[in-house]
Amino acid sequence: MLTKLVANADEAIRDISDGAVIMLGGFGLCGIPENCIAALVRKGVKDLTCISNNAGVDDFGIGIMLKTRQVKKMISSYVGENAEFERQLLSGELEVELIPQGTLATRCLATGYGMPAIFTPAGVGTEVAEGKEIREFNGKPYLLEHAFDSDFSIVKAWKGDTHGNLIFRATSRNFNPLMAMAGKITIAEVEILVEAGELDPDQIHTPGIFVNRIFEGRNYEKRIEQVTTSLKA
Amino acid sequence: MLTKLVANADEAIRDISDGAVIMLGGFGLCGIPENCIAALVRKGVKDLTCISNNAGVDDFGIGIMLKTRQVKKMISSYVGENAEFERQLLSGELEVELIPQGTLATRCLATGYGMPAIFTPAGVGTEVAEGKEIREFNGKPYLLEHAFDSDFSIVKAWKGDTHGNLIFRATSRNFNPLMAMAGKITIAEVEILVEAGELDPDQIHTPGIFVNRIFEGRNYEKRIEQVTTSLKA
Amino acid sequence: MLDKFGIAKRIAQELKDGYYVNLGIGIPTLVANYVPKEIEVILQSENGLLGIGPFPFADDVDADLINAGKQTVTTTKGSSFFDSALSFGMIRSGRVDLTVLGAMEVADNGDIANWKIPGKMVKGMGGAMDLVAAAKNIIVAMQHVDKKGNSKLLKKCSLPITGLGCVKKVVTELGVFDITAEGFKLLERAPGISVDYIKEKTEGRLLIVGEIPEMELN
Amino acid sequence: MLDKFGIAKRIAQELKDGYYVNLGIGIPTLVANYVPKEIEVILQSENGLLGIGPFPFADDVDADLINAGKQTVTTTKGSSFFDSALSFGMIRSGRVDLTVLGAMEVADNGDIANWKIPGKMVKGMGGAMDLVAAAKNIIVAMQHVDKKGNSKLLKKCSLPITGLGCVKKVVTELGVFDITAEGFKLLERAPGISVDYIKEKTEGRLLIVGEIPEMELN
Repeated sequence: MLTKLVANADEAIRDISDGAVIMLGGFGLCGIPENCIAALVRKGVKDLTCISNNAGVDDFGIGIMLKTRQVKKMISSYVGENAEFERQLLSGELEVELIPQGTLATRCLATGYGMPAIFTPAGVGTEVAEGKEIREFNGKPYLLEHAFDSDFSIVKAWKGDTHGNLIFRATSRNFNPLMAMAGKITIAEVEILVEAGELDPDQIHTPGIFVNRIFEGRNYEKRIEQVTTSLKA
Repeated sequence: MLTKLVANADEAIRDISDGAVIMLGGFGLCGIPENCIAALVRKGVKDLTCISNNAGVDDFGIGIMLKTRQVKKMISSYVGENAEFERQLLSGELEVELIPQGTLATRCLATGYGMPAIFTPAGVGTEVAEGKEIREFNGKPYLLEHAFDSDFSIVKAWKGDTHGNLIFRATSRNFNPLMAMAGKITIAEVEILVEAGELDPDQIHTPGIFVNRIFEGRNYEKRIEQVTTSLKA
Repeated sequence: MLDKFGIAKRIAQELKDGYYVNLGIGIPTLVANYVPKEIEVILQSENGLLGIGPFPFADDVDADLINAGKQTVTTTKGSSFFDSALSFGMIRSGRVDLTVLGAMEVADNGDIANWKIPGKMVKGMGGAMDLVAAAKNIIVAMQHVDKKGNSKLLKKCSLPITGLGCVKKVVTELGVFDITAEGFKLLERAPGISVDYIKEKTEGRLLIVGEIPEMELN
Repeated sequence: MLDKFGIAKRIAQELKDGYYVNLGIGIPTLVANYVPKEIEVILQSENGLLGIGPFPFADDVDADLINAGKQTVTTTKGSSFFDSALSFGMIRSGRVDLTVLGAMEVADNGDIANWKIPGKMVKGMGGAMDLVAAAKNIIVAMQHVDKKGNSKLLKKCSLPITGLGCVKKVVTELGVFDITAEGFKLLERAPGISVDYIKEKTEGRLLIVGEIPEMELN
């Protein structure tokens, strides 16, 4: 029998140790693996390298791990929502690699697709290109960007089954299916866990082959960064 | 208003002219654009370069266009089901480029994702590698393979809407979403066409931005190459 | 002189029926409010949404449904969700017809800087570098001068570059400019703004050909 | 000597619980019939299906649901469909635990030829080149000798290569062989087959260490 099911976040992250390179799904606070982040804080594992589009806010998401100084290095595309992050960065406490969002996404894809590197025009002529190989195709320059090499990927899905199949909801999909493909070990926390066979095979976003551990998370807060609303007429 | 809707296959392919490079979705006879193939035969357009995983069978699918000698060159991964094909190939009437299936799929993906080339280990040390650049990453050799440059992509989906959003069914998905992303002009024929807004945004496989023309096809034969069955106990 | 709403209104005139459009954070987002009634444009959000609808009613706020600015939004008829790689795939392969971005500086050769002020601000580039490197048509919505009155339409960007030679058009509180081989070509003046004033406020090469009309905002 | 069912049965013994497995066309497909009851393996079909079920009942045949051999199949509990790029993504990134393939020739260094006979047969490689280039573990199911009695386990392949140095294990009608630095290492003999007979029928380097057991097929 497939044994992907784990009891909870603590069991799921049991072997993540100091110095690990981990990917964390989500865009802003949308679609982040809340349960696993809380478990990583409980475990107190440190010197982490985190690959994630954003770094959370001061008191939520990856921001919590920054407060507890568990993160040695962040690889992100945008970190504008986090004052503690900016402080640690400017003081040199935190190592930061900022890369274009499409490059981040596509480097995850490359890992999952077994492609060692990809070419992208993003960043040509900028700081991002420093030290990187540039190559022209049809007269247009591209940067060579390498696939990521991470120890763990931690993603959050809406629904999942005991075979590890995942379905995401709305824009909480974002980086989650990409990172799910890119981890040596992929951990998925889901809002709703069902038995294999209950999900429509045509609607699965991440096939279970990419997922090593899965559990149903608890008490999702799903905090919103900017509540913007329309008035009813 | 978005004007992607066309009346039928003949209108959809109206501007495909002699010498065009076209991609055709499908794997074997599964998920092929039957209506558009018939229209291409009616139009009598010739000297086509067809990029498609297979070449149909003698009297169905792309096989029909081979019989009518409309195809100058096939780019495929497997053509074993078509005797007329083999005859034209061995007699030199038909130009053929055989490439690995994963390379075919990933070169479509590269086009759709705006990546000029990809690296794959498939074909290293074989005829396929002749004249191609080989590059090592982490001690393993990869071939550099280029994105496709095609004039038209013709795909078949199960459901589609007036915005060009597509949903595929079971293994008739295969190359269709990849080719849908890879055409300069993408034509989609669907079994069921609905108004924009009727499809669940979470379940769309090909976002409409990739599709230029769409119509509801007729009289799908959906021929099966090998009917294999189990006996009821 | 235009306010930010005026800039957004003027940019909305550049929209064409059936366009797929990516709107950046800030003034560009406002453009969505001025889409002419008779045309249909589809807004792309690079986190993974095609077909951004208006902000939700308070009862319908959904934490799983946000735009690239992390604001809660809704879908429209024909929307689709996808992952961020496919999202940038559409951008890189040229399927997005128009990108509207903010900028801190633009140079007269189309270079743009909008992601970093060394030593002061380190927010990151997000999707901006991908967008400027790949979009077919880029319009920048920006302030013509900074708070001290210095021009932000320059001969050469002083801040770290986001992309090279990519901007096609700039709309500021003072006017509308095409980027040409001869520099910023003045197309229209903002209401009440003189050509001389624009000359004074533009550090980069400015090309003025014939009579420059005042822009018309409905 | 084994028939094709025997070869499939023996290969089924290599399966482990939880394995994701890609089975090629021909004898490899038969392996699915001999999966031990106490384990669960998930079959991948490179056209875009994870979790291949048995052939459908006649009433349930579905033209949209086929395997890589173009045969009608069914799904199992936990199946998923995907496009062919993602399918080869899983293969290339090493998520498929085991690939079972047929071959026309295998060399004692693990080279394999199975896609072309120049001037005679041009069917194409399909997914074979991708599979052999990327799979973690490749077992070949093949005939030891051709119709004329010539060995197909060779020093060097004579036919166009599908992949270099990739085969890990070979199961033929005569025995089971690991590919090692010293060539084909005989692990088991087929029922009734002597080591001498295997020596006679193997052109490539053959390594025989100690007593070679006869294989056990339940």
